[in-house]
Amino acid sequence: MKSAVVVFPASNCDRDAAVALERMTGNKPHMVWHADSAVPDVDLIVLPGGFAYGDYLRCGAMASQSRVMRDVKAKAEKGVAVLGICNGFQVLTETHMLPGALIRNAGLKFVCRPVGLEVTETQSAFTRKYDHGQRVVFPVAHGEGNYFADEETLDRLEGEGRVVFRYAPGDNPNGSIRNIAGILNEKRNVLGLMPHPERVVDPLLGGTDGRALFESLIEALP
Amino acid sequence: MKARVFVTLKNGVLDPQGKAIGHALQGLGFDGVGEVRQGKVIDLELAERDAAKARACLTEMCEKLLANTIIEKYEIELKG
Amino acid sequence: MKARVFVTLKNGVLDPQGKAIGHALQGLGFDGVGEVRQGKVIDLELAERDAAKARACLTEMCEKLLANTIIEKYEIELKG
Amino acid sequence: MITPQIVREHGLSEEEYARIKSLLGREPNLVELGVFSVMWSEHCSYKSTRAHLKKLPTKGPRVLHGPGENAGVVDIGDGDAVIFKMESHNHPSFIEPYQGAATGVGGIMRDVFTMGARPVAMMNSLRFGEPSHPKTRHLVSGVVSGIGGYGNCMGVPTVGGEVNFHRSYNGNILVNALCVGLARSDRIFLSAAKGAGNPVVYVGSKTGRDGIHGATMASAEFNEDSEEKRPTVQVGDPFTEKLLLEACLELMATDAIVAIQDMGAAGLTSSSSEMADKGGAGIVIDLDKVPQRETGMTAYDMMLSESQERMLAVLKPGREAEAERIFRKWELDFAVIGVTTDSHRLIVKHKGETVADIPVGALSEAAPIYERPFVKREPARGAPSFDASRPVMESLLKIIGAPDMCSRRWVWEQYDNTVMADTAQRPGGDAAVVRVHGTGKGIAVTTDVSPRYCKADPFEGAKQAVAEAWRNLTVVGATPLAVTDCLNFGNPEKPEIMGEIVASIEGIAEACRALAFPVVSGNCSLYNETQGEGILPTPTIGAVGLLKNVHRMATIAFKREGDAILLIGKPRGHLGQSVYLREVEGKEEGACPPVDLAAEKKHGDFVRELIEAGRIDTVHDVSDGGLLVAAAEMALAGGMGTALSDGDIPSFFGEDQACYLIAAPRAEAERIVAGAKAAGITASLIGTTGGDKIAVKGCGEIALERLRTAHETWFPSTMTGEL
Ligand SMILES: Nc1ncnc2c1ncn2[C@@H]1O[C@H](COP(=O)(O)OP(=O)(O)O)[C@@H](O)[C@H]1O
Ligand SMILES: [Mg+2]
Repeated sequence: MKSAVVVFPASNCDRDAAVALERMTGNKPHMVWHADSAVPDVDLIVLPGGFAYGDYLRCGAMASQSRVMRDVKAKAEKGVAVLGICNGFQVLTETHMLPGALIRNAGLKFVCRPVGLEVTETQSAFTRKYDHGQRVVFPVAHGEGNYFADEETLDRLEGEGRVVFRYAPGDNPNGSIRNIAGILNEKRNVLGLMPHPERVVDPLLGGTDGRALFESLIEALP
Repeated sequence: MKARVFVTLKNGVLDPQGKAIGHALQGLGFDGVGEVRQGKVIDLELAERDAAKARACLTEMCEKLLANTIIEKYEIELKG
Repeated sequence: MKARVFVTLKNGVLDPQGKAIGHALQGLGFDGVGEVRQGKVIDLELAERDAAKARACLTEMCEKLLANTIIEKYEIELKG
Repeated sequence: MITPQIVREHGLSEEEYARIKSLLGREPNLVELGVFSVMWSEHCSYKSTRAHLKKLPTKGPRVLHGPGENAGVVDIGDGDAVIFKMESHNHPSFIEPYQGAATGVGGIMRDVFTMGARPVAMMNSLRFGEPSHPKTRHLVSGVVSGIGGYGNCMGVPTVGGEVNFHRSYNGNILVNALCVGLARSDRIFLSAAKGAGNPVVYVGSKTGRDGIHGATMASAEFNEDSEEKRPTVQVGDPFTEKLLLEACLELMATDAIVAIQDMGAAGLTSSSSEMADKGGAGIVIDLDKVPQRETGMTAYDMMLSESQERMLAVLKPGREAEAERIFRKWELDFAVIGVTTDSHRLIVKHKGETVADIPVGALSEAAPIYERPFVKREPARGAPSFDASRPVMESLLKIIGAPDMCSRRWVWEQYDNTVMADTAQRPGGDAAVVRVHGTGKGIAVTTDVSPRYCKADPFEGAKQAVAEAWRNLTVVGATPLAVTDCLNFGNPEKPEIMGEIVASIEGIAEACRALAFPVVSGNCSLYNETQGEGILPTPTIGAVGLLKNVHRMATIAFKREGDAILLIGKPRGHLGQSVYLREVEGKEEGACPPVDLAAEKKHGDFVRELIEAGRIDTVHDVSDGGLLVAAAEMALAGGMGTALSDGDIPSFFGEDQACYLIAAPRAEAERIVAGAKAAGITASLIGTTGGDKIAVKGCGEIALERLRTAHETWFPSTMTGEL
């Protein structure tokens, strides 16, 4: 599987994502600068966590206007898989590649801790190696991860099996509506999620629950 | 020309910050405070001198960047 | 009564957000954008019906909570 | 005209002013006076402490650069080096907690990455006033979110620290931030601007009128718009700093740099004059070239501005374009603002005129040094009385939920502590551990000091702080490497305070020497006083250790049911100045626990070898709160109870030094006891792990969940509703 990681000014999980990708796939991903006009031909594009443009104005807002995002969008339309983690998820909603918005955490504070998640959809290239309903633990680290969308959109997301990760009951760290932690686009090739799977592929760091996500991609995107 | 843009949350969108401010005000003993909502105000200096053109340009800025129209609405105020 | 409070950075205080927004607008091809400053707008509903009293109360709220008067200044607008 | 009034406003004494005149051979102008005032300030010149700081041991086989550079550098083998320093941002944080703490974090990071290191871990040591003081919650909330706001955006994990409350900090909080970075030992960047004719470049943010020293009155006459009294608070821009970090590291990968230094306190003034001084060179700066945020800035404003996120570099001639390309790519300001010379003078030009012309030595070695008079107070003595009939388990519950002892989860969950994907040990243990990226090595970090001990006995208390830091590194399995200190005290012009400073430095020196634990960087923050009331003496110790194999790391959490619990060391039940005495008896009395440095070393080395050999993985040192509290912390961390043998109040709550608790399978534990005996170390089996409660023979029991509720409740419930 060939992959690329987009680097925005003040992305800060770009290296983490690259290390996890290399560890899981055996290949170094391409690092793509936000001002580049195109992403190389790859099977997976990762928009990493961080504070692109300082998270000023709104998280992901300025990054969504980056030059490279036009190509990311075009490639996604052609079916290339896109994974937005944390800040990357915020960029995807700001680009309207995913519906809804991520607003300030209900507790108003940045929150960094491991959270329990449920894998609520396994019919996807990102989660096929998980069991339906499986409980996993990924860390979150964000100040604005409170997922919001109108009722109609939410019903659609749920009806179409596009809510892939939910916070386990009682473990919602940010007030996300319907406990939503990660969603797919209509074509199911774009996933955005707030928790960090790339921080749980190495047992030294407190867990390996994120591995199956990368294993799913490797299997789905040969 | 100077312009001021207000970006506020649409009705129905949860505003945790506004809610917290309301709470805190009550906690400080300010009674009779109803709903509180927080938004952004962006002050800009523009080279443009024509009001209509400036307004059109600001609208485009709002749509493209300054507001996320899924959750936010905006108002534009020109200040001569 | 409805009130709107503007909280903005004092002159001379660095506004990283405003700076970044200005930069981004230029990047999007909006020429002629000069200084950009970002502030907060807080909309409140008050039970108070007397304008003078409301203003006094809002001033106190600003001093105590809404504005960080070390770096921010505020303006109060009553909306009948 | 410089009037005595203006001199006073610049914090300079009459004698100091006379000295300036004689060094210059004339009267200074206002710009020059400003330059002298900041360079001769306590903060920059260490004029009260310099003579005493010489007593600290600063050398060791692994030390590559000790104090004097922007941060200390220690060799960790394989061509890797760890670079670290701790710094205070106390006063700004009291004025504006969010920005004060945020810019404190930004400042210490620049000190570390200016040397070529990528920051990999942050810590913060915080002291606040009484929880009930009207300002405390606001300060806690602002400081913590400021630290998180800056550090999180930088993408550097904040992995630990300390938080304490005491009324002596009501008017003077302490915010000490520690940054640890990693570099290649052959790619360390220094600040000596050697050679003449090299371009001096300014990079980062534009210069504004931020933080211009209290001398606002004097500068006002130069201001074009002096109507609005300008705030002197600096606002941090972590986004720009992140770009600055990446751009600097990119430039450092070339060989274009001769010298580089961040603009910290006293900004352009200190960076330019210090670089010239260290390089034995001179420097000419043209202020018209300095990127400016505001119009109408004066030379005085620019030289004294403390705008953040700026660096000054001296390049090899001809490398400007290459450097500029890198900084432009990162969308940062870049300007060649001057050149090095062989004149040994700092020459500043503005609008075609020379506005300052000062021999650089006048700002450094000719700066005043004071042998301030000091008296060493008699240490507090005696073993205070206590009520022996108090129920032990109730006291445990009270202590575990006390403001100084309860869980700091509320704090550390606001910090991204796992970004960079190398955090092997998160906050909550004795020391944090981050892996050296791409290797199997680990770096352990801790900050420690018990100001109540230092108040009782500055010398012994300072020794204790070093010993505790050394222990906290040891118990995770790290070999302690070196120390950075942050000496927070009151007014050094008072002989008693100066006595505390001197005794503390001597205590640190003695402990560091005995433990082969050199001091490689540090910082002094004096005048922490309000209305004549000083803070508790607070010599914070930050320290770093090395794990050769990060997979052989110990944590405090109980891991297996049925493990035997071992106590290493021989407690005497020292209750003086203990948490028990304060929380349960309501007294702050007695002698602080004495530190036997030989025992520390012996016991610690013994424990570390067991960890390194893979024989044990569960260790905690006995510190605040004593043995029973330590055991309870291990139980809470592991979610597993324990049954302990009997004892009395002093043995459960005494804060004796050089003691450790270990949990290990019984057979291993017995071997360890035997090994300890052979080594002349006291080791005793005092209990077993398992179950869901803490049971103490003869004292009753308490459910772990009850203890957990007490431990986790105080912080969040105290802080709710604080914006
Ligand atoms: N300001 C802080 N930021 C992050 N972590 C903190 C802070 N204060 C305390 N902690 C963490 O809480 C734990 C307990 O701290 P402390 O009681 O000072 O430990 P010790 O007694 O071992 O020095 C440690 O892991 C420490 O790193
Ligand atoms: Mg400890």
